[in-house]
Amino acid sequence: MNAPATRNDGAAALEVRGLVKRFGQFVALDGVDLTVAPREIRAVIGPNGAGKTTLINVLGGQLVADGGSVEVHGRRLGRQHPHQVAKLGVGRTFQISSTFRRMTVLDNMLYAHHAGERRWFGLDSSRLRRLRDPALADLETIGLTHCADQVVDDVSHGDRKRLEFGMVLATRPTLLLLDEPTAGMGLGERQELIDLVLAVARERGLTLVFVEHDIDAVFRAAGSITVMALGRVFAEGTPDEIASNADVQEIYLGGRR
Amino acid sequence: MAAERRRGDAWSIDWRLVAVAFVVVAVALHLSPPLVAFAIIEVLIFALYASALNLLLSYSGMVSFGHAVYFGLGAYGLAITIAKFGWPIWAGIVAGPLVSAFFGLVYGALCVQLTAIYAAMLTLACAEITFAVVFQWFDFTGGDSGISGHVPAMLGLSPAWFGIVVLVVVTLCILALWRVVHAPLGLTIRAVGENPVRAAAMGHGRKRVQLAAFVISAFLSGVAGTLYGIFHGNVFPEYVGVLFTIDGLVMVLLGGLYSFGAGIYGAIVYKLLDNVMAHYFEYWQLVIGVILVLVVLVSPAGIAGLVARVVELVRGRVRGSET
Amino acid sequence: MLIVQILQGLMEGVFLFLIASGLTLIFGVSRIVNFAHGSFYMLGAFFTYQVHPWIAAGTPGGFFTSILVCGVLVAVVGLAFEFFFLRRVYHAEELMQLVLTLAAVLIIRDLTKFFWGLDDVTVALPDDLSGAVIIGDMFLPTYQLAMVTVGVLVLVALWAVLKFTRAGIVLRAATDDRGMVALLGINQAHVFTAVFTVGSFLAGIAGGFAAAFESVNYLLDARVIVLAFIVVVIGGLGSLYGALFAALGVGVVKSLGLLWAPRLSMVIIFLLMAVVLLFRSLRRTGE
Amino acid sequence: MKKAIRNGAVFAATALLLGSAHAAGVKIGYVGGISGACGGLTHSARKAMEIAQEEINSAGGVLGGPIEIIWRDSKTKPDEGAKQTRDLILSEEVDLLTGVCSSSVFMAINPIAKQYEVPLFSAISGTHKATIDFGHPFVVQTQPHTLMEGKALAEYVARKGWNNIVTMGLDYEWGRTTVKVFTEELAKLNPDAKIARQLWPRIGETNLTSYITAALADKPDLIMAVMFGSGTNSLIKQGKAYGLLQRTELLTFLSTESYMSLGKDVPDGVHGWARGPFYALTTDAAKAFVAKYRAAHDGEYPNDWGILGYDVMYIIAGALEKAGSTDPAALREALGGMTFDTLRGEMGMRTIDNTFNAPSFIGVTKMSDEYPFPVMTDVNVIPGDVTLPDEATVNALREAAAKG
Repeated sequence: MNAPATRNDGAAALEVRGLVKRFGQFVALDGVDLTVAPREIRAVIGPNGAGKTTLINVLGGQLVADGGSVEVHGRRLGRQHPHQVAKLGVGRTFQISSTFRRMTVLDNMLYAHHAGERRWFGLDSSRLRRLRDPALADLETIGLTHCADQVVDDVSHGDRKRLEFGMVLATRPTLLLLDEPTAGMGLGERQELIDLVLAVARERGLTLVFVEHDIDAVFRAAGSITVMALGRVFAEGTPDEIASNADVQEIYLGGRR
Repeated sequence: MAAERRRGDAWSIDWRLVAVAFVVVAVALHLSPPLVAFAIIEVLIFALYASALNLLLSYSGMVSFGHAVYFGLGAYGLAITIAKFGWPIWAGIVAGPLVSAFFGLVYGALCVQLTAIYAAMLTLACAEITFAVVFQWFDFTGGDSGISGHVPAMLGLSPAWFGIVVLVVVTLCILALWRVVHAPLGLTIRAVGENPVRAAAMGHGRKRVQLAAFVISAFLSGVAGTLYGIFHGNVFPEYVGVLFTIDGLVMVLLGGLYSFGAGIYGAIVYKLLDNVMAHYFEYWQLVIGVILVLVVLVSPAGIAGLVARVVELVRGRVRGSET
Repeated sequence: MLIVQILQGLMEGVFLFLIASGLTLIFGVSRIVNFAHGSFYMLGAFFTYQVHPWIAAGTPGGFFTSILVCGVLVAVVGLAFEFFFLRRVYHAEELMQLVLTLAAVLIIRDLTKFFWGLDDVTVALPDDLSGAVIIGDMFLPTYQLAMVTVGVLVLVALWAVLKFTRAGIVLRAATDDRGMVALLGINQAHVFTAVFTVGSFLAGIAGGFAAAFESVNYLLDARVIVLAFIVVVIGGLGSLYGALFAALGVGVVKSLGLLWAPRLSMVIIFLLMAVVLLFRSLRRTGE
Repeated sequence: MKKAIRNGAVFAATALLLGSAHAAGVKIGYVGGISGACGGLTHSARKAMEIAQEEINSAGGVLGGPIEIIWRDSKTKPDEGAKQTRDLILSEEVDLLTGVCSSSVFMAINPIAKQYEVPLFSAISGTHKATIDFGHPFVVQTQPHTLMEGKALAEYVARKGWNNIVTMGLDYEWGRTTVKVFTEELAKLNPDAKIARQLWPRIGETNLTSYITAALADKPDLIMAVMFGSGTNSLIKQGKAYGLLQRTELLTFLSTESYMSLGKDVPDGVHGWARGPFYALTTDAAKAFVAKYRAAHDGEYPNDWGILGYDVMYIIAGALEKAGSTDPAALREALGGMTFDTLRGEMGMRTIDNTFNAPSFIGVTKMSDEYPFPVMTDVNVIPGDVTLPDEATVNALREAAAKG
């Protein structure tokens, strides 16, 4: 593993204080506090409209907060653009998988490795040839060798989700934000992906924050859980604590079961 | 498209193909009567211009509604440095593409501040301003009567030999463009162009990448324009005008978006219709229009898609999933 | 003199609004940049040239009727174009829509050349419309007043439709959020078709008015589409009221510009367009 | 025998491919805007030239053979014009070039004629730059160019005694140069005259209302509009409602096709200038030509460019006959000492700038009983001898152009 220099072991991996985000009249985030320790695996759950995706988007720099603060490894995020946030070691996936659909699966992965070197310029194509083997190895890891030469448009939804995850990993983030990594996948696929995510996160010592609707997956994977509702943090704790929290049962789990 | 799907040679140039094409064109230039040689030269120059525009359309996710500016300013750079500044011809030839690249940098820096149709509209505004200045700044640009006589047309060479010069320059430029597209930078450009949100989340900001693509495209368009200026030994405001912009756009769209060869195929077909069909059928643009409609409805990959299919057929490995 | 120039600029502005309103409406709802808008305008002009002698030529009533008829004819052309072609690429990427409208430009231009030739044509104005209202030393030409009236009528009609009718609510929803229309349980395709037809109609009547006002030839399309783009962009793509103010502004800049900077008015207008675009983007990123 | 046939076949094939080398007669390359912006103007030139060609050929041709014309379309684009011209010279091996519409195409073709030493007879484009600033021995101008026209206008305006003038010139070379020359010459002829305002509508501008109000605000004696085609048409149409003609005089370029397209929209009393108005030509030859033209083309009248085109064919034929060959030097020498009896009257070329002393026609419009459109009456013919710039002017312009 090759951790970026921004890493600061003394601080929390993610420190969110009083985060506010409004869309016109609507308050999507209403003073969210969240602390995630390094190497922690944190699930964020909550009913629709709780502000989970908005939270991820603010953390990733896709949205600019209206108030509050975010620190990543002790570094304050201001109004940075997403690509600057990414350079701080924050990697993320999107609710609807976001890949390069006109490129082949392999080119997607090659690009991820190229991006992982924190460069954008470069006219020397031998660098890409050098990146080819690691890229193929990554495809192996996420099980996409079979479709390496297909354009992403032609591969299945699940493969795209896996590819996106693999690409983000290839940029070597220290903090990984996953927005519904298993949305729209079949049951078997879902478990497979969650296992993969966990394995990689543990192996690389990543800090993981993921939003997920699949409660089974959440309880199986997460070290701790944050429950959001109406733009606020409603409860926080270990899976056991959350499972036994009556209020959570009431507003969220109860509603679903 | 097919070329990029295959694994083995996706990243390398098929040198045999390049060599064969080169020789065929060179021989054709020498066997043809002048008018045909002129047509070949036109195709070559526009293949470069359209390929440069194609870098924007197919790869960088930008649309330029004013690309003739960078084409025409190449020819103006050549003419003005020689006729007004008294530079030697070789210096003018070097200056042409650099002038284009400079304007590509300035206008591009503005245009990448915007996205999608807003950016395209800004390219239009920049182009119209440039055209107005070129058209009206009589003392400097010669206004609508242009500048001519600053360089001997075709450098005084015969059509065939000038054709060879153009062939060499265009081939080198298109090969260079191929290298760019398939270098790390090209990968960044394609990524940013296709999905800027994803690319940003991986650390690549859109603006400077698109600006780099814009400058490269402007430079190569400038090379094409400079060649065109030498070809005719003149320059006129038409060269930066809206018709040349539309010519380029139509060529790329005809050739087929999202393939490297779009500009080349498009230039061949468009100029063929322009030079041959126009003699027999005055309304050849109507034919182009109809072909474009067919491209959209039947074969969005354009001529490049058709060519790829034929190539696949010839090689006997058509896959069912291919379109 | 200033007042005369400003007034003249405003009158020209209303006509520019008439030209641009259809374009901005179409963009607002379906996000299609209709390059063929200038071509529809040109068709309106040539249709009027063709049709007006058949419909009681020489009287204002017959004259306006023929413009209206031609507007409808152009609307039919627009409808057909939308229905048979454009509709197929709403879900494709935007460049495909660009290709189609560009193809329409090429086709319509050559057809115009084929049917009406290369020469300039004009439509003779009925005598009752060729005078002017004279106030002091100010001349307000009757025909331009008529065009202003039509421009205002179009504005009021669009405003009323948008404000009070169910169709208008749907349109506004579609402009704000395309997904919303589907949520309202309305077939989005029908909305797009309707708007494209109305937009073409507006282009058609604008062209019809132009035929009697100026000299028309097959090169009209390119000239008009650029003008329409300027207005629509300065007004904010998709904004009807923005287009109105932009059109009036462009008209006044032109009429005053020719006094103070006679050779630069077009450059000024394009600079304005560039500045507006950049300024808007700065504001957006500020969000 | 067999061999002869084979040789013949080879020859025919070569001829097809490369264009035949001709024995007798003359091969003329026509490059003009058959399509494009000039398309609306030049179709009449072509028709007239074909009539002249037919007349000349049936009278025995020139240099012992027929005139052959190869028609090429410049699409009114300078690059296309240049390309077609070079091909006419290289593969068709034409002896002469003519046609040329639009000054940019003329400027593009001009250096090619110079390079290959092929005589180029301009019939349609009126820029002075080709024969003066960038003049060379092989380019000939057979109609009044911009400098001559500007001077003719000044002459007319001075004669009329108009003092307070607004100019409205299309913002490109023709408009700018004509206004400039007009202003300079008028200052010499009538020191009391002043230019109250200069307006510069953009080429292609068809809404001229704010230009009209601005011009009228100065209460001028005259609006001098250096405009043509759709610009002129729009100005006249839109000016009507402002009482333009009641409040001032208007002088503008009015070639015949403007009347044809505007019809009764052209009011009486507009001062117009033209280069070859058929209705003002009174010679029998001109009348015969118009009759022949109308008979051949459904009663259509030739426009100015038709007259110019017809004249240029006879100028070419006459000069060739006298020169006795197609040799450019001999041709130029022959041209220098000749006078031609053209439809526009007697004309000759001077050798300092290869320009004919072609007349300018300026008159006043009046609805006509004879034609379905108004025409100009009281036509003043301002002879070229009055308007040709003097040698010093020509040399000064050439020096300036050489400096760049």
